[in-house]
Amino acid sequence: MEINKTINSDNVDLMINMGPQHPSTHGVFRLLLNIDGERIIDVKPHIGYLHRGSEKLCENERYAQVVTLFDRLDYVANLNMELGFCLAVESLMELDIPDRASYIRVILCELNRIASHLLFYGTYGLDVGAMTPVLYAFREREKIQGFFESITGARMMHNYFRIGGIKEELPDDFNNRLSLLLDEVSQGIEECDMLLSKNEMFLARTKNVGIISASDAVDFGVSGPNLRASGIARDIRVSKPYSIYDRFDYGIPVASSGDCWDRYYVRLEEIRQSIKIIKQAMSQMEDGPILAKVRRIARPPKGEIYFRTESPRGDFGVYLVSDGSDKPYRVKVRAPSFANLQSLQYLLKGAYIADAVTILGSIDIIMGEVDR
Amino acid sequence: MENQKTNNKESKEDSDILVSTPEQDELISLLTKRFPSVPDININHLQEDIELIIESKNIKSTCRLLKDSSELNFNYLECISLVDYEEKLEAVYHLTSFKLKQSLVIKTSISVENPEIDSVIDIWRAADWFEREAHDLFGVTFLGHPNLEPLLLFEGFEGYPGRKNFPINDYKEW
Amino acid sequence: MSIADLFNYFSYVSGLFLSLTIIVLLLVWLERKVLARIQMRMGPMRVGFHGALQPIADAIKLISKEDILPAWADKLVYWFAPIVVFVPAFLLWVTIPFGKNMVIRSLDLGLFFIVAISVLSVLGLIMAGWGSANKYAVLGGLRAAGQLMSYEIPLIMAILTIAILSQSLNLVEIVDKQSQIPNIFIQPLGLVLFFIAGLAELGRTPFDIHHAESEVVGGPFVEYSGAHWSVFFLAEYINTFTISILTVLLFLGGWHWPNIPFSGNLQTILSVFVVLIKTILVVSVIFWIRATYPRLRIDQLMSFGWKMLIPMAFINVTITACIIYYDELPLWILPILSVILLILSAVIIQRKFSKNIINTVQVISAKSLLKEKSEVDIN
Amino acid sequence: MISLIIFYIISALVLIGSAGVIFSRNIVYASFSLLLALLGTAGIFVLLLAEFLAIVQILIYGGAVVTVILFALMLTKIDDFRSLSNINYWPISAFLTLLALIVLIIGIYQTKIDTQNLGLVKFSKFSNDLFEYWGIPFEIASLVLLVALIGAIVILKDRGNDS
Repeated sequence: MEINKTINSDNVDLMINMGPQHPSTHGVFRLLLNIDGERIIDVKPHIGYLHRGSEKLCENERYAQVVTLFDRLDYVANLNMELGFCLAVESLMELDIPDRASYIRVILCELNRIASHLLFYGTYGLDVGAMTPVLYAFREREKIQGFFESITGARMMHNYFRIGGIKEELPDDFNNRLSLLLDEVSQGIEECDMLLSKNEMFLARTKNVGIISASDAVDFGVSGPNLRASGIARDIRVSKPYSIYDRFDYGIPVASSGDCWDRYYVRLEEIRQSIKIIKQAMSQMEDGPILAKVRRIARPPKGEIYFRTESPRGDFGVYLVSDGSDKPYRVKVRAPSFANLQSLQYLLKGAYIADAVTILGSIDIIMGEVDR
Repeated sequence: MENQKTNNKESKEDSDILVSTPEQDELISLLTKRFPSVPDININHLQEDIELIIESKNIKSTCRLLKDSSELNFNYLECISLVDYEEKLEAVYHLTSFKLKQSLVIKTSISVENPEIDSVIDIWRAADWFEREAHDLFGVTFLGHPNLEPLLLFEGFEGYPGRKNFPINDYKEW
Repeated sequence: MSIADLFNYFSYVSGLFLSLTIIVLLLVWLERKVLARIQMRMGPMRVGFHGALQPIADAIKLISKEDILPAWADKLVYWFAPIVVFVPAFLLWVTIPFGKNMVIRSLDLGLFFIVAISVLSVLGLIMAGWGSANKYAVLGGLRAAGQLMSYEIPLIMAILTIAILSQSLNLVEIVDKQSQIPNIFIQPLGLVLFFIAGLAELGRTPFDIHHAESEVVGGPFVEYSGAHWSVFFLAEYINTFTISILTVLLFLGGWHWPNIPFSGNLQTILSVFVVLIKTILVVSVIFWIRATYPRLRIDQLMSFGWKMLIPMAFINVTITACIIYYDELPLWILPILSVILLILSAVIIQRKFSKNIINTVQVISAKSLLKEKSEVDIN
Repeated sequence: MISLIIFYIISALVLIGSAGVIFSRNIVYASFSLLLALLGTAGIFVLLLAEFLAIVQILIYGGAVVTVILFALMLTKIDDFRSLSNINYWPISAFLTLLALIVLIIGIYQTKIDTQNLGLVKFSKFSNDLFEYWGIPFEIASLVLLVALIGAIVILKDRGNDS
């Protein structure tokens, strides 16, 4: 009934439902594909299967409690989500964060970025039909998750950042273990790179597939690695430096053609740059307090803020309206995956069914963030 | 206590306008030149974004001008947020110009009784899902949007869960 | 033909069935172990020594699982499809020798028989796809039909070169012809063609397009479960073993090379071992490829088949036939020509891909970006 | 004796298959029945010691033709074939079939082949015959196939340009 309404059924060759239970839709995402043989004529994405009303829930929780809700938005880059919210509240309250806390935040966020991109690498391998990359990637990701567990006490839903700093001091052997971890991970990245990036079949599957030009990408609100793959060197860490990102020397990987391979390789390169940032942060970090002097129950003054951070998936914006009470009046999350996913309709037209999987994988969506 | 706080904030706002960066001054002057009739151009002192408060009927023409004028070129629509202030709804558009590397906030009020506003989907395709989401959660009709089907909620969902008067605790899902 | 003969045939068939089942169990274990080693895992370790009994546990699980019939499925077609896939896979073994004198019936037209029977399994896949009343299954069935029928041609052509070379279609005779030099040294191109086309016939990575997990969720097998699915599974592994053993028999010298010095029963037993070891090596290569490569897209698969493999196979057949026909030409021209063709095709593929290998990603320093007044567009 | 029993079994299969082709309402079942009939014919060829013909029968009819038929059926809507059963031409086809049957029976009785001393033809002799005595017809047949192949490609290419 609903199908008939949306797509003219006269010239439909075959209509297939990709998802919500499909191995490569990366969560509960549904694509209505209208195909002619192996070609996709029309596509209609359906989201909302994971809609939990997070934004509404935020309005009924205290600021400190909201952090836990943000953990569950992009559930593979939790700390980046926490950082976005904490920074928004802090700049609303005009708090000064102790240096050490900022450094720890940056280190953990960049580690989380690496973990998130590794997840992308592994699942992307599966999407194009290679089964080994996922195991290589998860081996490295597992080390990072274990590292997180030793610091925050949780593998995924950390709830580690506080308004004004972080929850707890780091363990004693943090530096040694971190440098060991970085060595292992950077070696692992090179292995992953060798395994997949230059494989002829992988190139054949991803090069010149799902091309989105810079102007189209901007028009669709695409951000993050996807936008950089199209040739625009925009990164919030550089455009509007937040936290202490202006203190590091690192690179922004930018590609020119905007195809799937570029989106893939930009992420791989970002892992290397993140390692660079972490190493610098490690050497710059000094002892000191980890929590600013804030009241237990934060009451930001009346006002509003739109705070942008660079999550692994792109521009993560938190629009926070405060009425001066201990609960936010309105929280709106600008989820990067949400905007990135919009471009899918455009990308998939005329592609092969197999490309649908490749393209969707290369956009790297997390449904927790899309549906909120 | 309460008074003191608001006083502080006001004074801060004043001082912030004074210390605005040269790029922002440039943008403000550009905007005032472009929109002589618009009364409110503010700087949000926290994020240093310039706010443009307009009437809801002007939204489409303003956005068109902001995107198409060559010196402004706000080509990137970041987000459309709606805030329910009970007596009115407020639509907030966050734009970025890659050319100026500057961001702009457009605010406009929508009446609660007749929540209608022009769609900006012709200007930025990014507006598509943001507007559908706002339609879902706040019941705002975006005139000119080709397909305002429910996006996040299921078909036949009653009520607008984004609004303040939606009963969050009494709501029975099943 | 008498009752005793019939009884004999029956014992042959059941013996074959038993040995093939054991081989499949072995292959399942081997695949899991090989993949695990490549992926730096242990693989199955719990059931038996290094998980040796894991396949049996799997089999018991599969048989005891519920057989689900989709509500809209075409019942007859749905239940018959696994049998139609399995019977040809099994029937091939009537004429494939395990070792010296170890063959049920050494058919004069052995290779031709193999080619003809192996075509039938396509029907089973189409039936499964259509009968499941599932769009993914139909899509998978159509993909299977297209893929298997296109790759039949290079496969037959590669077999044909060997038939021309050996002047026979009988597998035993072909192997015996290789007692001095195995065909791999005469026909390296033929081996490559046969192996690639064989992989495509099997639907193994990188040609596992018709049951691609991430695209058509298992293709024709998506609705099957339990015992019927395990029949498909059995057929798939038997086919893997068939292609591998055919590679060994046609190109790697079968039970010759190295020649077994003994005679009598000992020689027979040893010949079986030689063939089995070679076959397992070939199977391991198939598993190795599965662990390493991504999957091709259907159009890439088709264009590779029609534009690359088939022309090469035709050229190969023509060259071989000419050289065999003109007796005065020395045989060593053939391997040289074959290697030249192989290099030529490698160069063509390389040239096709070389334009892809340009790395388009550059790293721009954040410090320099910070100074820019607007966002940088590197295009 | 046993071969006679096998012959009757196979003939029964062929008849069942042929009947299935005619009487089956479901077009896909009909094509599977056709497959059964064709494979049964291959079995009869085997009984007649014509191994080569049997294998060709399986390869071409069982494998290729039925697959192509099924392929075509799957790509079309099954509903389109429902109306086929209403066609009133069956007397004509029945008459033509009967005519063919009569011609066949006469032909079988007229030709005198020694059915007592059947033997397996060696494949090399068979191929020599095919390429020496029947060389020109063979080439003509292959030419026809080539023309068909090229025609198919041309038709496909036209369609490809449309979409």
